[in-house]
Amino acid sequence: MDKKIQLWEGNHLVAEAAIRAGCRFFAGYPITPSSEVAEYMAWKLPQVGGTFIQMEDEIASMGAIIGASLAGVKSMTATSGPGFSLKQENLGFACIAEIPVVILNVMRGGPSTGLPTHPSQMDVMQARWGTHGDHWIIAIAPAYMDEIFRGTVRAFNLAEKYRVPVIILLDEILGHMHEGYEIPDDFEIIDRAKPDVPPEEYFPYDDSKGDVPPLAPFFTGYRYNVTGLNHDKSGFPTTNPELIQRDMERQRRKLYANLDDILWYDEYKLDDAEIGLVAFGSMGRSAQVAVDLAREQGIKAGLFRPITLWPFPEEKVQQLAEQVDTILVPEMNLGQLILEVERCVHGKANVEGVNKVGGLPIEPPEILEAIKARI
Amino acid sequence: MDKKIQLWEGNHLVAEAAIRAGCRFFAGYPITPSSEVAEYMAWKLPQVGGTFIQMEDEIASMGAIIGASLAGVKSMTATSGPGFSLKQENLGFACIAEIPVVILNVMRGGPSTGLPTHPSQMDVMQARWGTHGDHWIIAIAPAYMDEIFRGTVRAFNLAEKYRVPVIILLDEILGHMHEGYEIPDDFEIIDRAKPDVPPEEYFPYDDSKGDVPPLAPFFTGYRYNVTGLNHDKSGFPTTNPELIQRDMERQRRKLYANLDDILWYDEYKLDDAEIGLVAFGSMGRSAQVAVDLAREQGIKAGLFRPITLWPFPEEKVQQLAEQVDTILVPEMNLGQLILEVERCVHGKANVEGVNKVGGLPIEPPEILEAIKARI
Amino acid sequence: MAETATAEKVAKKKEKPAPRIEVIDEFCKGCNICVDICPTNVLEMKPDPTRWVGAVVVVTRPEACTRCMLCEIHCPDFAIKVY
Amino acid sequence: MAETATAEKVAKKKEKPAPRIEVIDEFCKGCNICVDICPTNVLEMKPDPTRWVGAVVVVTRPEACTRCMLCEIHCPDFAIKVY
Amino acid sequence: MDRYELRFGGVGGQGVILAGTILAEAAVIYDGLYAVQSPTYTAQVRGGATKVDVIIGKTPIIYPRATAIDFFLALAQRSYDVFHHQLKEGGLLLVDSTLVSRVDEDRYRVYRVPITDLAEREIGRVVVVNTISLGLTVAMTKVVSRKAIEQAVMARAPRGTEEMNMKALQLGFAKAEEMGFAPEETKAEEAV
Amino acid sequence: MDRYELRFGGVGGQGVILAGTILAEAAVIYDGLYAVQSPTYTAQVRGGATKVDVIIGKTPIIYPRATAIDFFLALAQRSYDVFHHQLKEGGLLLVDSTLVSRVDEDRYRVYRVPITDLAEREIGRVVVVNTISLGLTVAMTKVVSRKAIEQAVMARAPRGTEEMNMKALQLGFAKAEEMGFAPEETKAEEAV
Amino acid sequence: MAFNYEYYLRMDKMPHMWCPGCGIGIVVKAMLRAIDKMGWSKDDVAVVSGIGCTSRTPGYVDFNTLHTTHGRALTFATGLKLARPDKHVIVISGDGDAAAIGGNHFLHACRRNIDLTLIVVNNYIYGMTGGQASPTTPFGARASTAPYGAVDSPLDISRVAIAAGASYVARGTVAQGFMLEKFIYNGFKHKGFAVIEAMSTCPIQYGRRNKLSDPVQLLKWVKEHGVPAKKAEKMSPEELEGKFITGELHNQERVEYTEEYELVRQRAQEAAGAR
Amino acid sequence: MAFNYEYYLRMDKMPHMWCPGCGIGIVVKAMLRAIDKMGWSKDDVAVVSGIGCTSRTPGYVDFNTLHTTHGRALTFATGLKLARPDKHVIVISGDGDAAAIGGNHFLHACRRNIDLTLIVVNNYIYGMTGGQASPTTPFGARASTAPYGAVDSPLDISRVAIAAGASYVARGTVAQGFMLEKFIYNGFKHKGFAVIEAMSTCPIQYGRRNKLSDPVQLLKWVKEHGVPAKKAEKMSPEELEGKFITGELHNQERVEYTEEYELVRQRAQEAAGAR
Ligand SMILES: Cc1ncc(C[n+]2csc(CCOP(=O)(O)OP(=O)(O)O)c2C)c(N)n1
Ligand SMILES: Cc1ncc(C[n+]2csc(CCOP(=O)(O)OP(=O)(O)O)c2C)c(N)n1
Ligand code: SF4
Ligand code: SF4
Ligand code: SF4
Ligand code: SF4
Ligand code: SF4
Ligand code: SF4
Ligand SMILES: [Mg+2]
Ligand SMILES: [Mg+2]
Repeated sequence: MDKKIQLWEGNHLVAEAAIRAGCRFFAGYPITPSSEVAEYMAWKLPQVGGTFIQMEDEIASMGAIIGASLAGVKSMTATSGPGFSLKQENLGFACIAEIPVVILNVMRGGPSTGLPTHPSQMDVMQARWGTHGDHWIIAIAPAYMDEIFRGTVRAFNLAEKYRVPVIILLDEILGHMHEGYEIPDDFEIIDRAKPDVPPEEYFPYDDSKGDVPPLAPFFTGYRYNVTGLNHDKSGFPTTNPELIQRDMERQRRKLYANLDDILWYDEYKLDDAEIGLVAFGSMGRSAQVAVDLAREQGIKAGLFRPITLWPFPEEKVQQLAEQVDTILVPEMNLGQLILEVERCVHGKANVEGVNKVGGLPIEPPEILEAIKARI
Repeated sequence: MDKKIQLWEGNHLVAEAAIRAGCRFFAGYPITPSSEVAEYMAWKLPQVGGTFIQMEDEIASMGAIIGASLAGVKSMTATSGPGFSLKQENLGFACIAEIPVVILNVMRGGPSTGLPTHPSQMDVMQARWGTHGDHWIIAIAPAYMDEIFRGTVRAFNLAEKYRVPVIILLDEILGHMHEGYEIPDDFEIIDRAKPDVPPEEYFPYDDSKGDVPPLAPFFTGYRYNVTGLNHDKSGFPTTNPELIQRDMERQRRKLYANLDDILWYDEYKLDDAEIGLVAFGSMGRSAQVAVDLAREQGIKAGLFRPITLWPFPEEKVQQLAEQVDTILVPEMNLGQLILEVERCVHGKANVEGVNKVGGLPIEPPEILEAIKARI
Repeated sequence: MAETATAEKVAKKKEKPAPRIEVIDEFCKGCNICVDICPTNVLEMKPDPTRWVGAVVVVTRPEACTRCMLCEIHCPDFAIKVY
Repeated sequence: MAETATAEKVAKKKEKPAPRIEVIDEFCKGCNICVDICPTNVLEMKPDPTRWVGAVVVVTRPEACTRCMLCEIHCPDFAIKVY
Repeated sequence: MDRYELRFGGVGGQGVILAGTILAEAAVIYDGLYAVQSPTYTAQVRGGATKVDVIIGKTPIIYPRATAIDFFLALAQRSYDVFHHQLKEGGLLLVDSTLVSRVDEDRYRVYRVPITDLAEREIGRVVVVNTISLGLTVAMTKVVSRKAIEQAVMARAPRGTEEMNMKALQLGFAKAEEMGFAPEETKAEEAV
Repeated sequence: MDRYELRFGGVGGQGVILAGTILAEAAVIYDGLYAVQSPTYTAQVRGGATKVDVIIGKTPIIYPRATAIDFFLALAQRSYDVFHHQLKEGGLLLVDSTLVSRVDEDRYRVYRVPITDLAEREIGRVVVVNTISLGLTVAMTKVVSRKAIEQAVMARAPRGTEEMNMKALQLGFAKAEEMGFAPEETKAEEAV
Repeated sequence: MAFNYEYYLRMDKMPHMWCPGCGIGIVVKAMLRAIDKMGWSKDDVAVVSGIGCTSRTPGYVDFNTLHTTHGRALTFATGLKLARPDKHVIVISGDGDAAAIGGNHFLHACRRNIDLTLIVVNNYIYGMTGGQASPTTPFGARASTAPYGAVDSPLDISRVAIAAGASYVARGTVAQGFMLEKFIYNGFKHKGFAVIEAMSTCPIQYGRRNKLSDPVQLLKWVKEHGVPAKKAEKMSPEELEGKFITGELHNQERVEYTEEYELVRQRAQEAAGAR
Repeated sequence: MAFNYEYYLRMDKMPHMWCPGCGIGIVVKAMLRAIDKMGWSKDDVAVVSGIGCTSRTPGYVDFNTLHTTHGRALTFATGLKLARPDKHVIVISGDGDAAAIGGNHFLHACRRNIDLTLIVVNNYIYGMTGGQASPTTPFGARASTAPYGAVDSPLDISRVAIAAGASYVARGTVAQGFMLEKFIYNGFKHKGFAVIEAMSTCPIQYGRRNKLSDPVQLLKWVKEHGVPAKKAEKMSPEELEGKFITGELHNQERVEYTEEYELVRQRAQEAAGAR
């Protein structure tokens, strides 16, 4: 009987994990079903010397965490759909200025106010494309408590390592469920690289030593400029097309040349699978049960469960398409991730959705039915 | 010598077309490179008895046009990337509440403040996925003055006919260029269906007579409720999963079952093409010249130019993929529409991008080079 | 004249029927506001486990009602009406 | 003592060199603000087609300068300095 | 029992959600089992129906939502009405007979205990309704050990109420035994 | 000439953008040609370099951006410096010699006219610089008919300035002829 | 005599969702009585809200009702009003809706002095989302996001409204229903932007966290903390600390937006005609 | 004696982009002199802006500089300040940036009374985007989106600041550079949220449309329309119509956010220790 195990609410666990990862600043605006994160942070952050602030809206929260991060403090915010929409403009700022921040979106039914207290997985595409302009982000969708914990720590690590906003996508089921979990201590913490040159030689977007230039915190003697305009390596606005093209390509490359490091996924009984499932988050859990149910009936089903949703594990899904004839994509929406799966399979497999909206999850027997209908 | 021909700025032509289509309300917030639309509206709308209002921000502008439309007045707003990001939350409201509105986005470089005075085509995916939750919109990307005019009229018509927000995507080139154009009078104007039942029998989301229920303007004796929550046919909030699923599917179907009516595209020398181009907006014009340049060199190139971007003309692109081995997608971004093309071709053709960011357009010779590199 | 006027007023008051207080049981959430606000203690709270907060209002002294309307105005649940 | 102090002050004033006014040509946009604001007409605008608005400021009567600093404070372009 | 699903339903303020938490903690912290607890979140009326689901298993809970409920405790009629549908046919239904009258006798195995009355009469405090209910639940389902629920209740009991709560819990156990549920075999240790 | 590209460069306030509009209007409205005009939009310094591109053709302009400029009028040194790169090798370069001194003689066919001086001396008003320039441009390139540019200029001339503008335009024509550009053959009608 | 609320309510949606003792219902009743007094046809009235407990009002009242997004009600209402300046558009908002996320629209509606009536139900808390601090939460009070007491000072909504240009501003409390009705009525009659701030009660989310969970007790708290404007004039800032001033705080004739815009139309049409 | 602006400027970015006669430069100079007077190290200062002509300031001044999104400067600044309460965070905004799209953040920074200094360069127009009306455009004035004259009344930024809780509020003009410097300096010294509204000039976008395109003339216009607070007290509202009051309008000691939050940390740590 280990007293360290506790009943954790998913939302609280994200908050606790963030603090363990070094987060010391949280700015938020309440919204169901994510408010518990803010509430936990309001309670816990000042205890560890950090700062919680409730801002006047989600736009402000997003601005505040970018500001705090720029001063060297690991920062996060949490929201749900409507708030996530409002954060998009400043999210784009974090992208172009390459400021590490973590944004949690606990997905509820949408669009608009939708179904505030019910789960959905409807913000998958928005997480990738919600802000205007070319931009690249990382999005993580954990499914189990351990993934929620480690995924949150990882979100901070990736944000710091790649100077990129990282989005954590939960859904209302995962955010609000409570499960026994013992917080581990075997995790790594990565802090952003600091410049190793004197201020005169420092350029915040210098690509000469690699795709992720070190980021000097404000107020540490490195007086540079940060802007949401396209900029040169020194951070000053430029309209030079070559410089901009190069900078934008670097921003993409810093993620896409490091997929091995960034991608995270789980495979369940895929080895001999004849029918494939691709599902994430709580529906990944449902799909796993469905795989077992199918196998009980002699159907060789297997599950590919992406945890990193963006960048999407394209190659793995391609491999799956080589192996199976049919890929089913159960999601609590009317078809979002399936579009990316379709794109990746290049016609090598038949891709079909198992979709449900309206607030109820897709239960394992429903997925089983869908599997059976395809064999 | 016909005096009716005039030199029109693209942005002004959108505004004029909107007024001809019946638009009598414009709410906006200035932003380069779309401000001329607001300025034109500020000048012209009161002349025709309409209303222009400059709101405090883009969020407010989007709210105001939904309000005005609900009172029965055709309404639009215009913006560019940063403002488009801010409009996303209320755009989702227009989707779920099914209020006809038109939103013009004159695309500039992004993300964030990016390159305010330079063109891009970077908001293609955002137009489809910018707001949270499942939702469906129509997006139109005209390329020529006549398409700008007719496309704008069409945008209003489609909005009214399908009770859906319609997004017009221009880019800075098209928005700011001036070209000779004579406003036609051979266009149809569609107004939203009004209820033909008495108030007691009216339900604003009743699907019994078709997928697009009539919309009674406020203040006309039909006192109903409009909400951004999922709702039943009477417009009152519901959490009934079946009702919601049915309602969401209807919203999708009202567009996807009417693709014949909604899709609009142009084909240029595709008949005997051996290499295909897919390009839109100003890059569609560049690609057309590139086709001619290629043909001068004996290369049988052809262009598929979608004007309706969303829903995407999936079948046409599939057909193209059957016909050619390679499809090139020139876009002023680092690869957005190409993703949808890749998805649609199901591996039947090799799809490659011709991409440029940094404020300069892709010139016809550059596209030609790309064509030549693939044959 | 003054006398007449007074007489009329009295007459009018008399014409008015005695106050009738209606409680709409299904709306009442037992918040106690009306009970507390009534200056003449017309109302009382009666425990009722089947109700919202386990209680519902009842009119116990209708004859004391002055028709001041305070209860009606301040019932947040549209549950009380004074005629 | 009072006398001495005054003498000192005078001496100090004398020590101070005559005002020197520097115009940074590349910064000056010829807006005319300094010319207008100078109470003693030290400055003048000289046409110069190669410049921003076709003119640039020149110091024509430095000896009249009282070092009031108004020009320096109000030049929007960091283009004028009074020493 | 590889996966056992329980639901507690009441009205806002009754504390059923805390009861669910305590049960899940008993499972997770004191019995070393796996458990998921999910409360309802509604933006709807407070004072309205509320519920909490607890799923307990010897192996990790993969699918985290209740699918077929084995045991349903209803502390209010409204709550029964709204939430009973997911109770399995033949599932155990425990109701507070003081507050719940109309139930589907044919579909479920129904047990009626005047829990609120008991709380008032025997303990003298309505607040212990939930503790009595936990006693009943554990004794009826044996989903966690009595020792575990005792520890979990004690860990959550406000200072000064330990004794009262322990008494309430035992009352629950006793009532269950009165209704014919067998006393616990000492197998808490091997439950892990 | 199926597609002829012109660029007028100056500094903010000089009115080159309006000049571009008038030229395009001459082409579109009065000569029945096709034309695209695109001004620069920068959020940068006013008083800074500005330009307008005009593309004129007998067939519709498909690609709307300047690619290889045939004719460049530079009314300011700064503007020449920033915008000359897209002028074709061997392209026509017309500069206001009062304001522009350093140009790439080897690359372009350079014509120098003291336009601002002329405006002051011969017309007495600097504002007609643009009209003179239009005269020069049309006479040098013959991209639109003289009649068309006359009509276009007149249509835009503020009341009371018609005569002055007409004089300025003719002055431009004359200066071009002085530099050896042939007078217009009467082919305006057939240009359509 | 009993007021015929039923005429204005959507009876099939009743009973409403508000908690026992919640003040919102009292405000809604005052609003309905004021509408009735105006003699407006139900067809000519729109009731617009954002998101929150207060903002659930549109669902219950039988007008043209519009339940928008959080904080944005005034923007939708502005569109409605400009489209139909002859109609009556009422906005009802919570304190968070109106003054947190909606603060900017509030500011500019005041500035424009557009002929809308805004009723703010100020319960100094986010009711709907579970008791987080709002911009009007008293300094030091507890909220789920202020477990150690609110750090920031409350916004004086009425005061800001006046500073920003609203031409009718009044503050009442749910403990004084008749007064509230009067203010709302006067707001309706007023040509221009009218703000009525109704100091209300949220026993569940505010009360419970601040030892005021009993609706009756909370109602008394509200009543006691209101100081009539007349009386306030004679009080020192220290005495007024933590209190709020009630009454008609501001009432001014000022250029109204839709009227002024009608003049723009005239000018524009003349200008167009002249060309 | 000549001030060493060069020390604080990024000389490689000069000359700046502002138009001939634009008032922004005058404000920036006043800011630099005030910073110098404070004796702050450049490393300890951050200058934050939104988008607009004014908001291009960060590019020219040699501090930690942050050019954010339109209207949001205060939110980023709030994050910076909370992360490093010991540092000096200055926000410089245009009237559109601060009071149109940024109005809500403005309101709440005032309310929180967080120790930032906000300098609003109020030129009553959107300079950067080409002369559209701003919330401070005078009633009836022309703008590219107000071709028939502005319909809505201007927002009194300083007045709203005071109403919302800013504890230091002063208004100066670019015609009085010394005064501006003094106000900014006093704002820096002040603990709490300080707002300095600098009435400025945009000859290009405002002036040209309103017969005030000559910078000198426009500067005079600004000077003439400012009324010192003392003098204003003796004037009637009619006399004050269209004018703005200058001077230190508000100066108050009030709970400051970062200090108060430090107390929260202490309380939280005690509470945690006690558990
Ligand atoms: C964009 C957005 N952010 C947050 C929310 C969540 N939310 C709903 S209501 C509300 C606040 C409610 O407080 P208030 O406006 O005071 O209304 P009350 O419930 O107290 O009447 C919040 C934060 C939302 N729906 N949308
Ligand atoms: C979200 C968003 N909306 C609009 C714009 C366009 N924009 C840039 S600056 C500006 C206003 C500038 O006016 P002001 O703040 O007064 O600054 P000024 O240029 O006058 O100094 C606007 C509307 C933008 N960049 N982002
Ligand atoms: S009307 Fe007045 S006296 Fe009569 S019951 Fe109501 S509160 Fe009491
Ligand atoms: S005020 Fe209304 S809801 Fe409250 S107890 Fe009285 S009748 Fe019931
Ligand atoms: S310092 Fe004063 S007197 Fe001297 S030049 Fe400048 S404005 Fe004139
Ligand atoms: S004020 Fe400055 S920019 Fe203007 S003329 Fe004088 S020196 Fe030149
Ligand atoms: S939570 Fe508060 S505001 Fe909302 S209904 Fe309940 S008491 Fe009223
Ligand atoms: S446009 Fe106006 S505000 Fe902007 S730099 Fe020019 S004069 Fe200054
Ligand atoms: Mg509230
Ligand atoms: Mg401005």
